[in-house]
Amino acid sequence: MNPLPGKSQPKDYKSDVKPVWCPGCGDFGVLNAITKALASLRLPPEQVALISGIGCSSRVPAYTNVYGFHGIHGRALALGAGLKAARPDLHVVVAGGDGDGFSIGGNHFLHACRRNMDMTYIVMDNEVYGMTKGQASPTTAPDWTESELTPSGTHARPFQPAAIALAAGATFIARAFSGKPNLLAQMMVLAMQHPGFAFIQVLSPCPTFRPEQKEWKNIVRPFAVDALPTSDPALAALHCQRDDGMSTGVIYVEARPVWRRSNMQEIAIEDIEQEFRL
Amino acid sequence: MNPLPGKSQPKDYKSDVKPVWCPGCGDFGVLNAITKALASLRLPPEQVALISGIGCSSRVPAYTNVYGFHGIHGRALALGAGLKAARPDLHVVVAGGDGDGFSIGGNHFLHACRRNMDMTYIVMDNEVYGMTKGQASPTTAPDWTESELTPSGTHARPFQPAAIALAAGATFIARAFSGKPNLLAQMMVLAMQHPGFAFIQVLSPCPTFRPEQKEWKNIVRPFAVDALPTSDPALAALHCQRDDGMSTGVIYVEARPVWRRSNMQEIAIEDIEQEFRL
Amino acid sequence: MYDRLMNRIQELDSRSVALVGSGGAGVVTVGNLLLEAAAADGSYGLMRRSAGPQIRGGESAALLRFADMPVECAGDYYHLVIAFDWRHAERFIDEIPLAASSCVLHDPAGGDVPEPIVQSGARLIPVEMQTQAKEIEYGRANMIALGLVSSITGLKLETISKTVSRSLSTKGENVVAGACACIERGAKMGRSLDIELPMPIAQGGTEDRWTITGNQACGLGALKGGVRFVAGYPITPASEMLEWLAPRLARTGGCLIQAEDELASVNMILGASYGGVPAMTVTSGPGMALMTEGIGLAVASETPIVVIDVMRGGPSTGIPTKSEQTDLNIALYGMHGEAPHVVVAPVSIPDSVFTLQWAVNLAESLQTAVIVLSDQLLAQSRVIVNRPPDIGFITRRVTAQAGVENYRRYALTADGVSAMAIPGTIDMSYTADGLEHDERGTPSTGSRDHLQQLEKRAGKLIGFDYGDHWADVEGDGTIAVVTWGSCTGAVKEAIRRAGEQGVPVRLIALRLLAPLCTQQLNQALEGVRRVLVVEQTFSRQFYHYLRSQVDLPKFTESLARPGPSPLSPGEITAMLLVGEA
Amino acid sequence: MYDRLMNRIQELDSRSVALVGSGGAGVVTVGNLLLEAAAADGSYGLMRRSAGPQIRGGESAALLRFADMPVECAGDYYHLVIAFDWRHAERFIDEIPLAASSCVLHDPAGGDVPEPIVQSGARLIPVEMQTQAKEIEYGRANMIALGLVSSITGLKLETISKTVSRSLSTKGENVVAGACACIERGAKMGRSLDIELPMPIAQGGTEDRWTITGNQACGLGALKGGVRFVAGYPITPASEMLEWLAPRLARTGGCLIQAEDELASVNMILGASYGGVPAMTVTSGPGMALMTEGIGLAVASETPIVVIDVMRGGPSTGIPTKSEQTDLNIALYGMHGEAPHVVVAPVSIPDSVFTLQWAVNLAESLQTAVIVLSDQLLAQSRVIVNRPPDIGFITRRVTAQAGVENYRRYALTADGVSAMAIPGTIDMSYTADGLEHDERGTPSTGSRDHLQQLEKRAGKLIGFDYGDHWADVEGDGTIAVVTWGSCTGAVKEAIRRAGEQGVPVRLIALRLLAPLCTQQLNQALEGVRRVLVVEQTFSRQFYHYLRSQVDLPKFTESLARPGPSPLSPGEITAMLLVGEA
Ligand SMILES: Cc1ncc(C[n+]2csc(CCOP(=O)(O)OP(=O)(O)O)c2C)c(N)n1
Ligand SMILES: Cc1ncc(C[n+]2csc(CCOP(=O)(O)OP(=O)(O)O)c2C)c(N)n1
Ligand code: SF4
Ligand code: SF4
Ligand SMILES: [Mg+2]
Ligand SMILES: [Mg+2]
Repeated sequence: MNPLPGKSQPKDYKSDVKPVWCPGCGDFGVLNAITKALASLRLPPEQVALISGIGCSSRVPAYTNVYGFHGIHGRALALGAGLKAARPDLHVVVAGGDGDGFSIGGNHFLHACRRNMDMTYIVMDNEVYGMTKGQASPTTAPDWTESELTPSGTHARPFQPAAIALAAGATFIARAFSGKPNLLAQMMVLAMQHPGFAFIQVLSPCPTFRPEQKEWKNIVRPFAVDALPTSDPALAALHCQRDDGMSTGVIYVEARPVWRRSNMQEIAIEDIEQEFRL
Repeated sequence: MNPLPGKSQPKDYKSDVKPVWCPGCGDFGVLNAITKALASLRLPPEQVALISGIGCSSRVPAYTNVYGFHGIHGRALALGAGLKAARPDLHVVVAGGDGDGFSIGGNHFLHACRRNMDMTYIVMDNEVYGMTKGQASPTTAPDWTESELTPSGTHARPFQPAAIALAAGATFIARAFSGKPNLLAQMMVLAMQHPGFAFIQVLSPCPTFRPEQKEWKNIVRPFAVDALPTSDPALAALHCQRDDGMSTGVIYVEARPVWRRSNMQEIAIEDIEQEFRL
Repeated sequence: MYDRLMNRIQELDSRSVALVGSGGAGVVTVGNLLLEAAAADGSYGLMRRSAGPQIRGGESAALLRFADMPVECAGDYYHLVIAFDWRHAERFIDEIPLAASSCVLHDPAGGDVPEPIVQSGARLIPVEMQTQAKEIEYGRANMIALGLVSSITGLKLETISKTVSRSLSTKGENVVAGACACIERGAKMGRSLDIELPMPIAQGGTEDRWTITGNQACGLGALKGGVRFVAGYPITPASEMLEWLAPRLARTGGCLIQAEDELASVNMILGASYGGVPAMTVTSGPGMALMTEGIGLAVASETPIVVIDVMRGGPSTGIPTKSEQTDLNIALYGMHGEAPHVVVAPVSIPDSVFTLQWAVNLAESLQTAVIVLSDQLLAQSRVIVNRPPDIGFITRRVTAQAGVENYRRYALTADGVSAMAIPGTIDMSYTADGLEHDERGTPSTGSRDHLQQLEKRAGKLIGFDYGDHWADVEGDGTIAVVTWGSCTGAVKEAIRRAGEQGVPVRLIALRLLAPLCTQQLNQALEGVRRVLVVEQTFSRQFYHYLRSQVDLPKFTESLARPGPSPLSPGEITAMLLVGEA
Repeated sequence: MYDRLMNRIQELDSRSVALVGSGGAGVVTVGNLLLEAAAADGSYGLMRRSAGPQIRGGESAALLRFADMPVECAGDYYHLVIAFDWRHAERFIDEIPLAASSCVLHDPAGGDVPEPIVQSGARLIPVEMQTQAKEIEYGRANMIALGLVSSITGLKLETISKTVSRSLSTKGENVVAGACACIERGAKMGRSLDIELPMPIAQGGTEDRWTITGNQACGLGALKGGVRFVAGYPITPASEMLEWLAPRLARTGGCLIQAEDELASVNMILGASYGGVPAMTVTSGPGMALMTEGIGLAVASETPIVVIDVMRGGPSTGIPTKSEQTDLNIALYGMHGEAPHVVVAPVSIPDSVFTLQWAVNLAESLQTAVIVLSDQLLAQSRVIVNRPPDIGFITRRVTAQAGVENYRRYALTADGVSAMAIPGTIDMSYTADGLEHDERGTPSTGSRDHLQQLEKRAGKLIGFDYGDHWADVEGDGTIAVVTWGSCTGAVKEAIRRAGEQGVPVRLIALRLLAPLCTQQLNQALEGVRRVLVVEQTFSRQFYHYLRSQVDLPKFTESLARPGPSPLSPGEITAMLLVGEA
């Protein structure tokens, strides 16, 4: 990846498409942070691909001027993995929502963590399905009864993104808050620089369907432990479990070989055809 | 569940269908253990449902004489969840392979753990796709190169069933070996008695495609820690991480409310129709 | 543009009103209030919603039509348009056809009137709604609009106020008072405008009338049919049905699970149904695509399930908020292998109650998968209708009783249906299987077992007596329209109008799409020399499907248009009259 | 049972040999060795595999046919059967038709000869293979059988020994020696049997002959077409193609990923193709069902992909090891919404090379999804053929170069194909989308954008020049057979035989199934008074598909049978001759 030679401003990474997001949506902050991070890394826009699924948050690619693919619900990580495997020269960033990534897309999340391809995954977690008008997501508290679909709550333990990522084998795990786009941008820079699968759970409020999340700005705080980030999975697991999910910071960083294509000696197709001769 | 009044022998739970399994397949031991566990619990066969996906291991329901559903690849847990939700009176056991459960079925595994329905999930882990003739599964070591599909290995960290189950919220987690059907049967009894989602990873060798697994009988041993089983997730995570995956025993037991249907006051459909009147 | 047509084609005596606006203008709220108030005054009506992609504050339109008889489709054009603003007008302007006689009341604060509207020749009347509302405490422009419409259409102010007070009661007294003041102000403004568009009022009392959406009607039909387990994953425009069902299932001894995805949904209902509980899932196109493997398992394992696909614009994510009939192909043919199953579609919103009840009945009786095709137009529209008749289907699944010797779950029987042992039945355990199997259910790769079971699964559907329900067949004459689903309403009106022009036309609106009742269809087409096939697709899916199975008359035409605008009765009438009258 | 037919229908001068056995009898090994040895001696041949459900030790059959010209299908019956044992014979007996002139060599240790075999009237000859093998160190019964066949068919012992030594060399000298001893013993036994079935030997040298399976041929065609990225998930009978491709992609600058499931597979190849690398996935029915949502995304986002469906018995998990053409419907119609795409099918094993190369070319040229339908019969059969001709398609994706002003990814163009900017191209970034969009790619719910893009996506396929490749059209006369895929071989032979009986028949074997070249098809059918549509399905999927789009002659018949037995040339010939000769 060659950094841009000249100017590099966040606005250079924005497109002229107007977001469909509601006023006050946390995703604006994430969009800002993405453009800030790209600018600070001086990445040429044409060498970056931003891949997403379906959901309010998944709309983000079109709002940037990097290459984008707004795919189908839940499959962003697979789309991104295929792109990265075929085009290792590109910088691949995958983004989406908690429903997209942890509900329908949960399996790809597990296997992306295992595979440890060199890419960044940003989940805008608002503990709700915004796009479909306010149903519970995997990260929703079990006693949230605002959706008629789950009138007495989900009866299920909330999905713990960081803990699952850790158990599945992600090599960079962080939590951030969209209300602090500068901090978030810094974290994204670290994630994009990390060789391997870097996962950032961004708490990104949905004022429309979770108005109480407007309070998040008063609740989130950095992890109160010096030990983090750690490369000790046991320690990371411990802190994930002890936390209420509202502490932010880089939690875990591991140096593990990144996924790479098999390197075999090249031969011509004519040589392959020889095997069929009698 | 009313235990059977009279006799209850393992053979009472066997059907007359001859398994398609290869000689020496570990799944014979699992089948034996299942029938032993059911006999020891004296469960009436008609109150038990054994649900599976597709794979050698998933063939197990037809070899028992409980109610069975041999579904499609990767969806056994969803099938089982629907049955349990609709028929809470039944004893639901879901069984299958590592490919079925952790590859294509990974997402349902995550959400079954979260949901904590009162059922038992048995995965016959042979670190390979047996049915499709020997490809790598999620639990296969990354440097296993016996499959032409992954000629230089999978390049991916093996899936850690117990650690993932723990992070996802399973409330009973154990590892066992099919070569010890009595021990396995005892563990199954505990799992079936556990109120909530109980998961047993059974190391079940595939002598056909992983002949080296014949050695497992010399390698597996009980967890060498008194601390297990624990109800402390941090401790369980620690032991999962430190272990090489070959220690057996119950790892984690948690008392968390099991999933239940919403209990709302019953009304008649005629009453519901009132809401449409002008 | 429709005026020329109108000279010949008498429209139903109806009033069409379009409310458009963006940015939380409250267009849908006004639409609903208007519908309710008109209903209370004695009108029948229908309200369609057309929304943009935004979650909040996007452009949207509430498109209403009132008449003195049940309304089953939009009219050819709108008599009255009230526009709060014109943002993103290009996205829905095609959905609001106008005539030169139309009136467009637009707030000058909402920007310039778009060119196509100006071109239509409609009367443009600037009306300050925004500024007027600001003068009133808790005032909102949409309530000014409600007042405007009420005076123009002659709705009773009293009814309007009552409706508004009831509906806004939870928002507090101040809001209600502000709304009522706005309505009065708007009514006054309306009276000064010299537009008259009196509401058609129907005879008789309103006691037996319902107000219901298609999504609710499907949900109700499913409940009445006996569904007691639903698993689903949210998706527009189907989520509302799940949301309607969830608390109501909980109150009728049933249960709804929000699944992690559609693969889980369809497999969960398979599990529930295997357990003996009639089960259903609800989705739209993208979810349908994920369910076909599970539907194939239902067919192969002979496990009854009902799958509702509330269609939206496709392909892929497509246009989630708008209507189309383009999932017909996947519903008919979307399974791999030979997977004979049933596909039904309601022909109107109230018919959704019946069709769903029937669908559950068919699934249970035939032990197969039944796919129900609804669409955004039916699902998210709200109608004032006569209470749908109560057709008491007795849902009957043939179950095996304890004590049968040598039980064969997939026994070959005369009608192809074999008794299903429900878990809990003593000594009757078996393993259901999606692998090909013999009569006992034991997997088999033999060609004889395969052929026998293929014949069993197909034969039970072909041999079944679907009675008269396979289609709504009406009228006679030598011209016939064959149609289905949400197109039926417009077709019916077109047929009525053609009849008024002396051209009698038969209606054949299929409710049972698969298996196609070819014999009955041929019979219904007897004596017909000309057929018009009407559908809302691009590639004429329905027309090609009919061709694939039936020899249609030589003079068969296809009228197909993709979404999002529904087909209008006028364009269908025009097509019917060409060369005839 | 075929004897009566045989009196009239002259079979191709060929030898059909069936090897059956269970429990690791090594049936497939012998089959392969026999095929290779016969090829070395100058015969053409084909070997089909029929396996049971077991992973190891289940019953299986190797079904071979040899001739002095390329063999494209099984014969009407088997001349020679060698049975090691009869376990689970009921599962495959229907797949091995016999004539009274057939010889069945069976090991008495393998149990009683099943009734249907006895009934066939074939000559039953008990031959001790098991006991003989035991007498030889490292002896195996299957090698005794190989010796038997070689002497009966007159294969050169020298060739056999060479073939066996090469193929077993890795197993050690003792094994090779044991095998050779067994072969000699078997040959001696064979000579004493007084059965003669000399192998037909073809003219000319064997230098330009290949031995290849359908799975390999597809893989090779894809490589030649330019595919450099494959993602796939194992599934019978497609896994072998993935296994063949994985190391070869790694050696040709490409890459294969074993995905976590089929949902991932199809989305991974979408990502790779979006990145500019021609990409493909391979699956069978159940996986196909999981891929249709992704295929719809390829269509909507205009991202080229190739999807191979190696069909097996359905529905649901069905019969994984056996063949059928019943995924035609899902391939044609399995996507939700309007998702026009391309469906092709090779008409023979060697044609798979060409068809795949063409498929990649079409996907890239048309920026759409191309589905390739192979089946177990083509995929897992191995043939001796002439080296397939090298047709040098230049794969061409229209890409956008840097510096285009106001780039519109989905611009409306004359041919419907618009330039695709590949990531890395400076200043041309855009966002691909599965939502309906305008020319730039920005999501749009407007009806005009929708219609324009629907027309673009459908129009580019309709307007394309598919040249002569749409079908193999041969012969003339007033009868035509329309067929596709693996049925083509048997149809060709039937047509040859009918011709020999004085009944000329045209062949129309479609390679391009969708879009259907209706004009070319009508042209090919000109002057035809009778059409026979041949396919291996239950519900006549292909026949109904043709009907849906083309007016077939009144006298159109359908010959359809589900799997697992392939249609035989004899039954097709019989159908052709009825009332004709
Ligand atoms: C296969 C499929 N199922 C369901 C949907 C409907 N759908 C669209 S977005 C969405 C959830 C969005 O939630 P999340 O990912 O959290 O994003 P948010 O809108 O909250 O940012 C769903 C269920 C779909 N588009 N496709
Ligand atoms: C949708 C789908 N994809 C792929 C397959 C093919 N398939 C059958 S079993 C199997 C894997 C079996 O592995 P595992 O679950 O570990 O079971 P085992 O055979 O090892 O016991 C696969 C990939 C299928 N049946 N369905
Ligand atoms: S619904 Fe919520 S997540 Fe979606 S745009 Fe609005 S605020 Fe953001
Ligand atoms: S292939 Fe392996 S897992 Fe399958 S039956 Fe044989 S030994 Fe068991
Ligand atoms: Mg969300
Ligand atoms: Mg396995």
